[in-house]
Amino acid sequence: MISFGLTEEQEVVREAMRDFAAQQLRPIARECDEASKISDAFLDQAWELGLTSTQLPESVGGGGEARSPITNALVLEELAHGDATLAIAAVVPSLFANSIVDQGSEAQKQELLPLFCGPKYHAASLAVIEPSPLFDAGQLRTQAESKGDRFVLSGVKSFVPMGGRASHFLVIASRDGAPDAFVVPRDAEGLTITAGEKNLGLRALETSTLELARVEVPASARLGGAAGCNVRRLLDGSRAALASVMVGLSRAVLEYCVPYAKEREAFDEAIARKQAIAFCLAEMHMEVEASRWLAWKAASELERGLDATRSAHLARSYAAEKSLWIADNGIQVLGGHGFIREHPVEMWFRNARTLGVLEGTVAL
Amino acid sequence: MISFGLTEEQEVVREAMRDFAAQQLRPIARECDEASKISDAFLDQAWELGLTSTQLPESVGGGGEARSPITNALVLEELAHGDATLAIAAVVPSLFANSIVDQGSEAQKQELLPLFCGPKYHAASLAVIEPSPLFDAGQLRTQAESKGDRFVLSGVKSFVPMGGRASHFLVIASRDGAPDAFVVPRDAEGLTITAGEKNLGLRALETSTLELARVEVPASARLGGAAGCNVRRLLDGSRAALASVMVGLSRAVLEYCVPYAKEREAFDEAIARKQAIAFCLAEMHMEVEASRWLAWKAASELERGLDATRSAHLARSYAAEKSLWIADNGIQVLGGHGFIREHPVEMWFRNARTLGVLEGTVAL
Amino acid sequence: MIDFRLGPNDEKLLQATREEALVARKYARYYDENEHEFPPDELPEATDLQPALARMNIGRTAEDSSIPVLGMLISMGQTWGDYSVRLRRQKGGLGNAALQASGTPEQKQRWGGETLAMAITEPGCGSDPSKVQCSAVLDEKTNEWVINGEKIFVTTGCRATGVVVWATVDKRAGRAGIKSFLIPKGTPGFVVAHKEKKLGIRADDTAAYVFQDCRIPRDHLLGGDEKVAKQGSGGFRGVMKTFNMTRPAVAAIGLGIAEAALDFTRGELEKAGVLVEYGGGLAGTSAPAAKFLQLEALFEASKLTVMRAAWLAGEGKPNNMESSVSKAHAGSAVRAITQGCIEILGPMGISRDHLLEKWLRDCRITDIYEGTGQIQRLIMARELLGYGRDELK
Amino acid sequence: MIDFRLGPNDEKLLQATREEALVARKYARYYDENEHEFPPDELPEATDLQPALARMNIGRTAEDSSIPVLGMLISMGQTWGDYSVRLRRQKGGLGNAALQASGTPEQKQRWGGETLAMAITEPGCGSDPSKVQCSAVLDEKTNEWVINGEKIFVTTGCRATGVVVWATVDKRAGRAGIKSFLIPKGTPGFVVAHKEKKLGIRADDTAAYVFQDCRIPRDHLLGGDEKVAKQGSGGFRGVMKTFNMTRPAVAAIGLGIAEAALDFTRGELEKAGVLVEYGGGLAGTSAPAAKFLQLEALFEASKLTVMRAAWLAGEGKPNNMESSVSKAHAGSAVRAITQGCIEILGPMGISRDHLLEKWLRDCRITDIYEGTGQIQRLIMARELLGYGRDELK
Repeated sequence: MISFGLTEEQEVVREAMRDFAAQQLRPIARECDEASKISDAFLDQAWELGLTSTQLPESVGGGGEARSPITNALVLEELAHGDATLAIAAVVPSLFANSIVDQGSEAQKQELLPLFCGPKYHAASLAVIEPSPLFDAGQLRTQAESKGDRFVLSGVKSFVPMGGRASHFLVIASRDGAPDAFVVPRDAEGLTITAGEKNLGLRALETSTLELARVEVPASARLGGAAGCNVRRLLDGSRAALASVMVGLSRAVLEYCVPYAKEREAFDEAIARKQAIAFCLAEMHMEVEASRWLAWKAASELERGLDATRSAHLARSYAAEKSLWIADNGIQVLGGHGFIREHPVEMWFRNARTLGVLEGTVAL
Repeated sequence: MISFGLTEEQEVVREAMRDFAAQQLRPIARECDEASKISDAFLDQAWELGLTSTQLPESVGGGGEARSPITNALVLEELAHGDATLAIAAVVPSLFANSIVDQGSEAQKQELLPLFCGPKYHAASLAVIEPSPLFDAGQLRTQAESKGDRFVLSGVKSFVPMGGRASHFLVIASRDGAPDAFVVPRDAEGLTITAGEKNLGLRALETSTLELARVEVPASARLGGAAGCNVRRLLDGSRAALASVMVGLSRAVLEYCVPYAKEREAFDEAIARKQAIAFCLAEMHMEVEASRWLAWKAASELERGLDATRSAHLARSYAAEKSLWIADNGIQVLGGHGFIREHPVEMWFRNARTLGVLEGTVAL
Repeated sequence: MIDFRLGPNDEKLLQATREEALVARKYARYYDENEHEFPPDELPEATDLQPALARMNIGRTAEDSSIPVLGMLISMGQTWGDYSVRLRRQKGGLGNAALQASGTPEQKQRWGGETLAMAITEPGCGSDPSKVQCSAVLDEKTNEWVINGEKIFVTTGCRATGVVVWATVDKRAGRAGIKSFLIPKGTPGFVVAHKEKKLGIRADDTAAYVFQDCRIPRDHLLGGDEKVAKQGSGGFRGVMKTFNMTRPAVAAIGLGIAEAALDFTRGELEKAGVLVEYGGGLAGTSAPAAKFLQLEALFEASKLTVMRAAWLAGEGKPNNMESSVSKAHAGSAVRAITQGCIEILGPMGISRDHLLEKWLRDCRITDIYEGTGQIQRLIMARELLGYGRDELK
Repeated sequence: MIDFRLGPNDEKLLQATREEALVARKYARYYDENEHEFPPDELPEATDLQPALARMNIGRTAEDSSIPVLGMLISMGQTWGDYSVRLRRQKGGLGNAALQASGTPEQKQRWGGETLAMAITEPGCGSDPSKVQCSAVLDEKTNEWVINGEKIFVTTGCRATGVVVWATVDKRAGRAGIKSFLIPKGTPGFVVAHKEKKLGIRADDTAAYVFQDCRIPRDHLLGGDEKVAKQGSGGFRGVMKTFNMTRPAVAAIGLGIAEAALDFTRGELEKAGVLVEYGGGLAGTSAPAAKFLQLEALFEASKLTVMRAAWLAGEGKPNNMESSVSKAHAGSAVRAITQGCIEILGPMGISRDHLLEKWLRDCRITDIYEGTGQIQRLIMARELLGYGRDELK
């Protein structure tokens, strides 16, 4: 049955996240962007929301709630509406943790999941992107060779979120031409972590470069152990999540521009009364909606264990195109004010262009 | 020296063509489109302009004027402003004739050029396009193999303009992987001509399908004879010409929409006074200009014998995109009236979408 | 609970719709090339196939979608075959929707069985219904309305057995003066001028009407309310109601055509050995595949906006904004999709040996009728900004 | 005669400009990351290189392009290196252009050597200069103008030695009341509030000004004409003159940045082994190459609209329409080009290890200052439709 209805519980969660984003994220977003830094205080405060732990099994100390990609999509949109950078920082550990819950071996669950059930923010991260031009997740350069009962990882990964403080990395590498995933502890021999990459947007989100110089890991480090894993499903979750983040960002731009355009006057009337501006805002709204439904569709397929590769791909690429269009035109609506850092729109524009080229930073 | 200045002679020619197009093409365009037919009377009348013959050498009975791609670009824009279909029909022979002048062997010039110096319209045509999906002039399926001192041509060509009445075809075929061109008389053995293809637009322009079942031609039939030819330059000329045709079409749409929008009222005022309509018209004008300068640049490079492949490619692809955008939005400006055949805009829309996928129908 | 899966009966119905559509498609080219003819009310194949629509309400389960949603999916499925040709022509037109929305119980009872066209647009007024010039004057002596005026772009205008006409009883009152009148075919003074010649949907029945001192009984006023209500309420509102489902429906109709174009293009890409893969990046993709993926995303997005508007209707929730979102989105989407498919396939795309070029022409109407894309943007912007008609023109 | 080839001296100058630009580019990232610093007036390398601009008028032949055209090409060549950093900073700002356009001979003589900023925009009025609140009142006793008001987005506002300020001598007169006044730095009551923090062109000098009872001699009124002329003429017109070259110039400045982005992207594509070929069709092209070709065409088209506007100026022909065409076209083009290059290159495109992300930020101002894209469309539409200000708002 085709339905857009939220459960009461989902309504409640969405409301709560909307308030949290408005009160805790939006007010500090600019300051974090200018300082290229997020305080531990914020990360720990966000951690208390239990975004990561509540959906972990009770056996490892989690909340034992069933993981719901749909609910997570709602949460991500609301948090990103406050600020995409802080939203991503808050949920980076979920991507790692969820991957273990979803595809990890029993041993991996027992060893790694408890890390995320503590009272303080704990970082672990996914390493997908590579610094090469025209990076394509379908064409990985990082290699994993079998060596006896071990794997040897070689290559360079970049844009690894929270890499500077992550205890573990889930490294996506090509094994005999097919993508595979491996759990690599931060102190692994041959692993060099260079924290603090400088990027166009999401400036407050620390990202690292990982150099893997023949890093050896045991066979048990492979995600899923002997059973192996499905990297595609892992990336599907990440793409669907990014889509929801971009929807939140887009909505933030729209909701900032509407009151601005109604107040701002030119040629004796509010600029919102000019068709050029009014229609632009109408199209922003239209595309926020369209992007959201695509994100929901991907999330609902993930929730039901269906193959979501197509819908996640379409949701991510569509949201990437439209969120950039919306933020770019948000600047245009504000005119000169859109170009100066007294207003958040230029930051949202940088974040949108940045989010559009990412993979594997967040998950559902 | 960068200059956009026309010579006095060019100004005169442009004026003359503008008048001819307004008086002879525009009035019969719709009727020809509905009947899918162009009268011989029109073709002969257009022939008297000497578009083809004046630029042929006196030695073969031509006007002996130096060929000027720039002047031809101006001519094509004006004629296409009247009607693109009739404009193309009128100049189809020029593409063949110019190719012979430009790259033909002395023998080919002596044999073929006189055909175009008579008092009546004489058709000869270029065969480039093939019916396969995703046709790419860079990947021809029609093959030419050497057989002793002869060539054997095999393949199928489509959208050959005026094929039904053409005395000769210049067939572009792949020879050892590289494109080459061959003069094929319509009575050649193994050549089957099926006239009267049915297309979306340019409905009045007769186009044919050519089946080449091992058609044998002598070595001397190769364009340029032993010296061979440069097919790329030939296609460059065709692309640049198409760009000018599309500019003329775009300008026709714009100039039809402007007065319509000033007259047509909605909500108590002319729709031209709505920013949505006014800005759309402004962008149409902007893109007509931009497309024209690209077409001029390609033409001026051809005129000076420079490599025009890049500029012709950019001019054609840009004009194709923008002319379609302009015609499509022309329909939108007229609303319901844009959808009915009492107005020419729907015809221009079909012609624009058709022109956008063509090659080798016209030349400079 | 958010869900985008179809129920078992949804699946069955759409499968049946697809089968009917494939039959209709066989006749699509013929009636496009022979626009003076009308497709028959029943195709020869009709006897062998049980029409899907008739089964719409039968055997539905809790897992099946609401009727409005299902209706949109069936509309898409039908135009995927052809815009105009149907295995069995359905009775009823836009006028029937208006009758259901604003007719009195007696009127619904009396005319429910007719095929009613809806006549709104006039030569002088396109998107601005408040400018209706067609007049209705009450003749107290005979208790008759006297209708005078012209209407154009009347869908199913030739085949309809009657028409719901917008006419003003008081020009000074603007939109408040507009009322709907039901006029049966054959009423003296009611002339069907001609069938319009169009870019696309040529097999479709689009007429122009002329009314000259056309007299109808007093009780042919839809809803029966003769008072001229205040601005923006009453008669006009009543009729506008019908738009809340017709906008998503028009969007769905266009998207069915766009989906046909995408399916055809995908098939040709496969034949040509061009891989269309999901989950890859730009680097490993060919230009035609990348373009196709972009169009596919546009289609999915647009389809979901239609589902959204229809789902709200099914929930009995207001969907004025969402109806315009779906109409505006689909209006642009179908233009981009059909144009893009031709760009991908090249010259073969413009050959009338294939239906792609027809789909380009047919779907172009989507962004024009039932309120152009510009009008939909006005509606959206007003809701978004909380502006009235006078604040945003 | 239509021609798009450069003359021998054109070539030399642009080659020299390119060399200077390559030097400037070395400093581009530093001054972007350290926006509180200003780039020096002369770079260390300056001594070794003879500045191209100084030679602009020397050794020109009949084959060389007109000064306005050449000026545009040089501007493009400079911002190809960096928006703000120059081998040698040129004296003069937008205010100097205004001085040349509307100053009296004496005023040109007296202030020609200064670096003059131009202060138009105010916190309350963006694209609508007729709404200028900054006031100028004549004190007959002291023969001084008393200036009060605020200005923002003043280009080269911090380094300028003086500024040309738009102020109204009669608010009721609208744009007719606006006059230009020259105010030297250091005049009491003239405060440079702060340097703006921006998305891009961070090394650039953009200031906010405050004027409090700032007194200047009576003869500081540009043009000397104290009468309030009729609507749309006089002072305002005088100043608007300056816009006819600045619009194409602003377009050229943005396109220089976009060209840098294209050149960088082409280089990376080559390294990655992605072929960008002309003359092929969609089928044989990779997605990144197809996208790149589209951006390249957009760039060429935009550049030609700038050449066109500048060429007309060189011919002494009116170019108001063409100036707006170039500004509007380049304004959208540079946005699409820099965004598209990042899309092509993926994650590396957003890394501050490369300049591409900076070019995205720097060129974004193009569609905003000197009249936003919307304003340019208004100007174009009015000319096209023959409408006045009141007919098209």
